[in-house]
Amino acid sequence: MPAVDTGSTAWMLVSTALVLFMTPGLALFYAGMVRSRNVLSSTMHSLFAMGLVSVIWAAIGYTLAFGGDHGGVIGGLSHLGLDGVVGAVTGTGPSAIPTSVFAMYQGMFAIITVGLISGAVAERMKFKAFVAFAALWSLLVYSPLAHWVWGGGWLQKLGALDFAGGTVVHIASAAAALAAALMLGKRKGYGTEELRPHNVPMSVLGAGILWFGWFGFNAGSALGSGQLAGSAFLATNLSAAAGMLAWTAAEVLTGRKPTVLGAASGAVAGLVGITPAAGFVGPMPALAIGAITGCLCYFGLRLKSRFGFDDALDVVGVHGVGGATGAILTGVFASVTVNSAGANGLLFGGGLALLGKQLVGVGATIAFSLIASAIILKCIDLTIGLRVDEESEATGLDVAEHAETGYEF
Amino acid sequence: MPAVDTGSTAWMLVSTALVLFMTPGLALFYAGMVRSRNVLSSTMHSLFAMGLVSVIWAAIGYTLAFGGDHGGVIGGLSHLGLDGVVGAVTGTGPSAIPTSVFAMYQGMFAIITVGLISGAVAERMKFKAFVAFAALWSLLVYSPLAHWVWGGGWLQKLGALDFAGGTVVHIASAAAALAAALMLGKRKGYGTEELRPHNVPMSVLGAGILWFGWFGFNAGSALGSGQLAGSAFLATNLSAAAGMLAWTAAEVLTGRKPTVLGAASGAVAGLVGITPAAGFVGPMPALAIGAITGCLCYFGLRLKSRFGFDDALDVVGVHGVGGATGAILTGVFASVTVNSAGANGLLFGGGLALLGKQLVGVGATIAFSLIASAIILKCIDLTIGLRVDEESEATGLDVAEHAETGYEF
Amino acid sequence: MPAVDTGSTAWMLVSTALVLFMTPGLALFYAGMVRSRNVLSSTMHSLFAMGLVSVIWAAIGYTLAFGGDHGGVIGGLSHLGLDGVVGAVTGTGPSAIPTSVFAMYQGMFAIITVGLISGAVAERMKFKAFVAFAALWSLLVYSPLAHWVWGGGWLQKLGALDFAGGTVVHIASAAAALAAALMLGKRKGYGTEELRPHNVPMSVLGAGILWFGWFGFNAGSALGSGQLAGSAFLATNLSAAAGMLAWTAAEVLTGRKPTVLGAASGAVAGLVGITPAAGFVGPMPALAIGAITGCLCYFGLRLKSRFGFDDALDVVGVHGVGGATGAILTGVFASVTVNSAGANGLLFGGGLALLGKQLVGVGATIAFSLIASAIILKCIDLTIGLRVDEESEATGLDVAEHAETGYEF
Amino acid sequence: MKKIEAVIKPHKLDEVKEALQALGISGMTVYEVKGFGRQKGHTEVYRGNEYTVDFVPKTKIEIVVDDDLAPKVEQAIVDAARTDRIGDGKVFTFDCEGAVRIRTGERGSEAL
Amino acid sequence: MKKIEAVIKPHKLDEVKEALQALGISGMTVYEVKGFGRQKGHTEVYRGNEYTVDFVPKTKIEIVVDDDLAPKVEQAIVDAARTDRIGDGKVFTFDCEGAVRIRTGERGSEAL
Amino acid sequence: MKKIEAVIKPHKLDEVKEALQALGISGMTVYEVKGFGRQKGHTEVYRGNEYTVDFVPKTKIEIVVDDDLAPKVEQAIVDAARTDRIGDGKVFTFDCEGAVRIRTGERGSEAL
Ligand SMILES: Nc1ncnc2c1ncn2[C@@H]1O[C@H](COP(=O)(O)OP(=O)(O)O)[C@@H](O)[C@H]1O
Ligand SMILES: Nc1ncnc2c1ncn2[C@@H]1O[C@H](COP(=O)(O)OP(=O)(O)O)[C@@H](O)[C@H]1O
Ligand SMILES: Nc1ncnc2c1ncn2[C@@H]1O[C@H](COP(=O)(O)OP(=O)(O)O)[C@@H](O)[C@H]1O
Repeated sequence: MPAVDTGSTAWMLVSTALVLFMTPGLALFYAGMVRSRNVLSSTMHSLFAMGLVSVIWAAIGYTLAFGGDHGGVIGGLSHLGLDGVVGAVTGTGPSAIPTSVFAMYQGMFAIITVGLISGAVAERMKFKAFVAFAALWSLLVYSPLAHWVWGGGWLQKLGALDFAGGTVVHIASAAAALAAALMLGKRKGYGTEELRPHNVPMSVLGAGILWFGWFGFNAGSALGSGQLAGSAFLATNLSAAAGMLAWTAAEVLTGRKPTVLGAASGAVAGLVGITPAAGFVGPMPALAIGAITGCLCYFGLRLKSRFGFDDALDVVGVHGVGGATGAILTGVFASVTVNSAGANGLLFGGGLALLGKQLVGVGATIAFSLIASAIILKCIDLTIGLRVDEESEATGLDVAEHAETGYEF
Repeated sequence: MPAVDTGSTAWMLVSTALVLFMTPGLALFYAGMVRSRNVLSSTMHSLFAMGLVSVIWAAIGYTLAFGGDHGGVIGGLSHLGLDGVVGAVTGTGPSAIPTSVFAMYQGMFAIITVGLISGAVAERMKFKAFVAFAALWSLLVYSPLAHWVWGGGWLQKLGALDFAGGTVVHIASAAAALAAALMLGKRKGYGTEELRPHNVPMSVLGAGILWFGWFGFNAGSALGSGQLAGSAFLATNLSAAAGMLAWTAAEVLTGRKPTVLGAASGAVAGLVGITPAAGFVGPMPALAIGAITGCLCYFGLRLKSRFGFDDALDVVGVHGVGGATGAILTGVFASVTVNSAGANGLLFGGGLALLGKQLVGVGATIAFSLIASAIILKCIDLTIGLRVDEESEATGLDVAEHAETGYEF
Repeated sequence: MPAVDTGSTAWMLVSTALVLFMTPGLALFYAGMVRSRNVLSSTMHSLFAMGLVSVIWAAIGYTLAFGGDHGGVIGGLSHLGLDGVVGAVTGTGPSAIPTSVFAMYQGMFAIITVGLISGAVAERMKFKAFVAFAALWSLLVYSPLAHWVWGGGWLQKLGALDFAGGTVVHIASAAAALAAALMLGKRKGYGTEELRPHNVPMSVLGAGILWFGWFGFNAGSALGSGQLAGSAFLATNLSAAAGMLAWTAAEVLTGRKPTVLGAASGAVAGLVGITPAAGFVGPMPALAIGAITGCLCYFGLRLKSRFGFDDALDVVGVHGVGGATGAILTGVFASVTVNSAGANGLLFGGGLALLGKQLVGVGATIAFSLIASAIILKCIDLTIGLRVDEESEATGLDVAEHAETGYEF
Repeated sequence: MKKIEAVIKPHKLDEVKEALQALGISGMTVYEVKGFGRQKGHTEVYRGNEYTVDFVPKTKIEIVVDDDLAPKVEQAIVDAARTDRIGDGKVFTFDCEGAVRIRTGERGSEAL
Repeated sequence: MKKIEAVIKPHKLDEVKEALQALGISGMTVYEVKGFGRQKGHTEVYRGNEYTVDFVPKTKIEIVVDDDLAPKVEQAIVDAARTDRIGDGKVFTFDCEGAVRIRTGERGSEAL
Repeated sequence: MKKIEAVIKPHKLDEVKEALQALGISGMTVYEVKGFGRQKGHTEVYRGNEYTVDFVPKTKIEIVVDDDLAPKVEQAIVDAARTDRIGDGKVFTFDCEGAVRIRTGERGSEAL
């Protein structure tokens, strides 16, 4: 067994920890935006994903994604129960890291992707139904997608680029969120009552943790320490920053006040946008990606009320719009001078080739996740039922579903 | 002086920072569970340990634990005031790290162990008494125990395994907590009034930080970057996850709703359980350890009201039960294929040998910490007094002991 | 292009992330201390700096600080838009890291320095004015100062030591804060009403994050992984600890109760004090620096009400007093046995030479930042106006400036 | 003048407010309270320990009106706040002897 | 009917509630208030600055009862809330002219 | 006895308290409320969605005093709380039939 590189291993250990930490960050980000009587219910979605998806991933999800390949569609069962993972090595030379670290790192992505979806179902989904959905979705949708893009599957073979999960994580979760929002129906009072955030500082703290953790998410996707991790890190920070400025500027230019939740949301949009591109683009393109994503997400959300569904915490508007924008812009701004394993985008002499592949990736991910999610949700609706009863919704899900109260000052 | 390995040093620097960060996490975890009028008092216990124990450790604690050996019982005084630490090297080859990092890493364990105890004394202990206790306990109980297990002391020589502090940190703090709960007496209103958490999201955030930091705690205990750190990291995450699922499942199977504080507590239980085992067991045993610990802690806490003492925030129920379970299960699940420096447990052909040593470790730690803590507490009771007066307890310790109010919305 | 060291790169990636994370920590630390109707306004200052300063730094700030040298006063424009940064290497041997990481690491310092200033202007500054100030200050004050001390400028050539930003970050921000507090005037009710913290646990969490992140700030300033990072880490932790104990002791000895916000403030004071010295002093001097800084800051703040200005969250009292104390004490406690690239201070045979240089550094920084800040502020006052109207101040800046409410329990 | 105090279910506040505005009521004062009554509380669980929480969150509304409007206000609240489920709350009426508008010093009905 | 308003020490709420239940009272409304009175506030310290906080946390209880029950309720509260320390609070009695149960429309004593 | 209830702007509490202390008032009870009235609320924006918040934060004060002090208390509040801007609030007066000091059992004026 070859030796691992201690430096790359150190960075990947840290990156894994950082991505795990994003999930409590996400819990705060989301939970601050619901009403106080649902604060725990929202928190629980992300929190429970940390337990549930970790176990599913170890048992079978990992091997479905990374255990060999069957026709470009799905992995094999060679690493069932993480068999053969401890002691093995992934990568070579300065990027040789323990396979145990690689497996856990990838598992953290599976966790947060499920957590992201929960924003759409906030304040009305039965917890039991959410658990069933999370388990099934993680196995039936996430693992195949991860295989397609990173595990040697057809999108990877095609040459579609997704550095850190623009499609697998963000677009996939947004498509699932859309299906869920449509099937669950609107929250009582949506459109008539004020469904305002109960704790904006909590959401800002969550956004801060997300930004921090996203360095592990994106720069960790270099799967080692070195120049590539460095440039991905830089691109990530600049896109987040530009996303924030763009959102705030858009607010002010459309005659509104610069909001704090807006600034935080713009940063998250910028982070989502740069995710597929982080390891393929230089600093100025990263600024452009952040700025464009921030703007598009802002204007997307302003249209929200025109749509007939209640995507409570804007998973579609931020992760869907942002993820798709980023994936497409990767086809514009990618450059092999940044990453020789990548490709050149439209602006760097690559013509439309990469852009086309990116569009295939986006389209395939949306289609697969949307349909599969809808089927899973329908099955749950017919058995467990998706939505809490009216009384529980009025009382709040914290008491009704979890027998707890968030605050008792 | 040989060169240090930059990768292992990087990981140990990070691990040290992560373990430090666990203490504010613990402060939140605990403080969310007390009533709002004691939120600062609870916070202060952990916070102040960061200052107090850091200084004591640098002055004398470190050398008592790691400065040579006197009869397997205690270290020497060669590193008084961290003398000779800066510039020295600990470990060899890819695990060579600066001794300054090793010394600080170990110091972070000393801090959080004192913080853990504070859960038992919440809402009624005099701050002055807590400070005296923390100082004395850290010197007279923690340092010797760390010496026994990691500093070349008798338990280490015996071959008892404790990867990251199942005995030294968790069992020792729980035994001290038991002594303190017994000697302080119950909180006013215990058993009659509702002593409910005032801020569950705060506790969940604390648990999230703990989980994040625990990677430094457990995977950092490899004392370097590489395969062992990787497998310890993996085991840690899986046990936390399994602990959460087990606790929640136990709640549901006993006819209750799945609670958020329960899920968080189950994760913490799983983290405690895997602590002694993290570097000795593979992923599936880690799942088993987490699940067993999560269950036992849940059922342990349900019995709580039958006991005559008020362990306010369940230090005994989580860290005592969990730490002992983990230490014993290390004797069952340890395998030299994971760590050649370890031993084989019952299930991997090691027979009862290791199990016996683990029981000796558990028993010795409980006995020593319980007795020594009781003596220290008695001395403080006779001089400073342990408990605030009734008026202060009713008003809340924040105002009475610290002249502050937690919230003013 | 030479290869980078994966271990040092790993540590610098982490350090960069940690310093970024300090800014949300600072936001919490500050925002917990204002009244609840200004919680978001205070948060926004730090949050928005993450976006604004990141972009300015990438566009032009970095090259002004680190792009060559013009007469010791300012850098050149060779790295405009971070040109030439991706793929380049900074440092050599075990300290060779990607220049992209170096550039981003330094950028994080620029962000938090602007965030620090915001404490002085809390609860009354127009957001638009703050944005203008942040942008101009970062370019016109921060970048030149960074050049002087770290970019090959005159203070560096002189031999003044500032390991991690005692002058550039802390003294510079405090001088700007003083100018701002003087020009903005006092908050309505200052001196007559109770301007109490609305959420002390939030401030304590912020302080915990600051302490955690400060390891990246100080130990990261070694610009690589190894012995120097280890000793800077150790010194940082010990000084924070001693600062906390000193502040608390001072409270008790002056007849007050030991407060939680005091303990947290003492730790921050200790962290500020050690910042210039971290890589030049051993553990016992670090304890001394922390203890002295903690005391001086406490007594400084007690005098606060005697001064005619309202430095709302004590930027001058903590970062000014603390930064100056630390910079001067570096001239006392520095030792080449800790860092051969440093110098010996007064106590280690260096005589008054270093001390004199340190005083020059402190004096020059105060003078430059104070004057330049005052000019910038005056320009803004004459155009945008610095202060919100009375009605907005009474209503709170969250609603008036950001159209949001912090909490809705 | 009369003072009407109503204890209602929190999610009914918007509807009650609109009903009162429809009556031409131009002012009211509202706060959160905890109610104890026939509507039973709920059980909460913390780490294995069950607590019965007797108090239910309610919203209280106070409106001072002229005598003749009082019965209409009372009725409007009853109609708007009703869900026919236990715990809908109560409306109480009290006599109010005087009212002053701070801004103008107007008194009595003028002050409302 | 009478309305009894009591301001008590927060930690006495449970005992008062039980005393009232013993009297057969089936409903009450409770909220947190800040009291100013003979009981002095306390000193708080923030970063070296001392503040005197004049207001003390209190709990307020409101119960509407039939006229004949009023004195008993008053007495029950006084007995249950007493600690003999300054700041124990007050019980005030007011006349209540009308009551309606929202759920049923019942009026007067029936509504309680 | 009379009970004076005042709804005022929150930042006026300190001044009102001082004015009342100057009158020799030794006790009062205070809590936060949300007011609806002529003073318009404000607009809030969350992720591109605008909400009109109708309720404005106000502070409510209750003081029970002897009949003869009531007009003076009323006036003192009006004077101290006035900013001449819309939303300054109201002062209402009610009759109070009885008062007991819990600690001593004193009744009526003695209890205040
Ligand atoms: N006698 C009373 N005095 C004051 N408030 C009361 C009284 N009875 C009930 N309430 C208030 O009315 C609320 C609803 O009363 P409850 O008995 O639960 O149902 P319902 O209104 O359907 O009779 C209670 O939560 C409490 O706040
Ligand atoms: N005149 C009053 N009007 C309204 N509330 C009062 C009045 N006097 C006292 N209170 C309330 O009663 C509480 C207790 O009163 P205080 O004078 O402190 O002690 P005691 O009840 O022992 O006389 C106060 O905190 C306040 O809430
Ligand atoms: N009829 C009323 N009954 C009870 N409270 C009222 C009434 N009218 C106004 N208020 C209270 O007084 C506050 C101020 O009233 P508003 O009409 O806004 O301004 P102004 O006091 O200048 O007339 C309101 O926010 C509300 O709390």
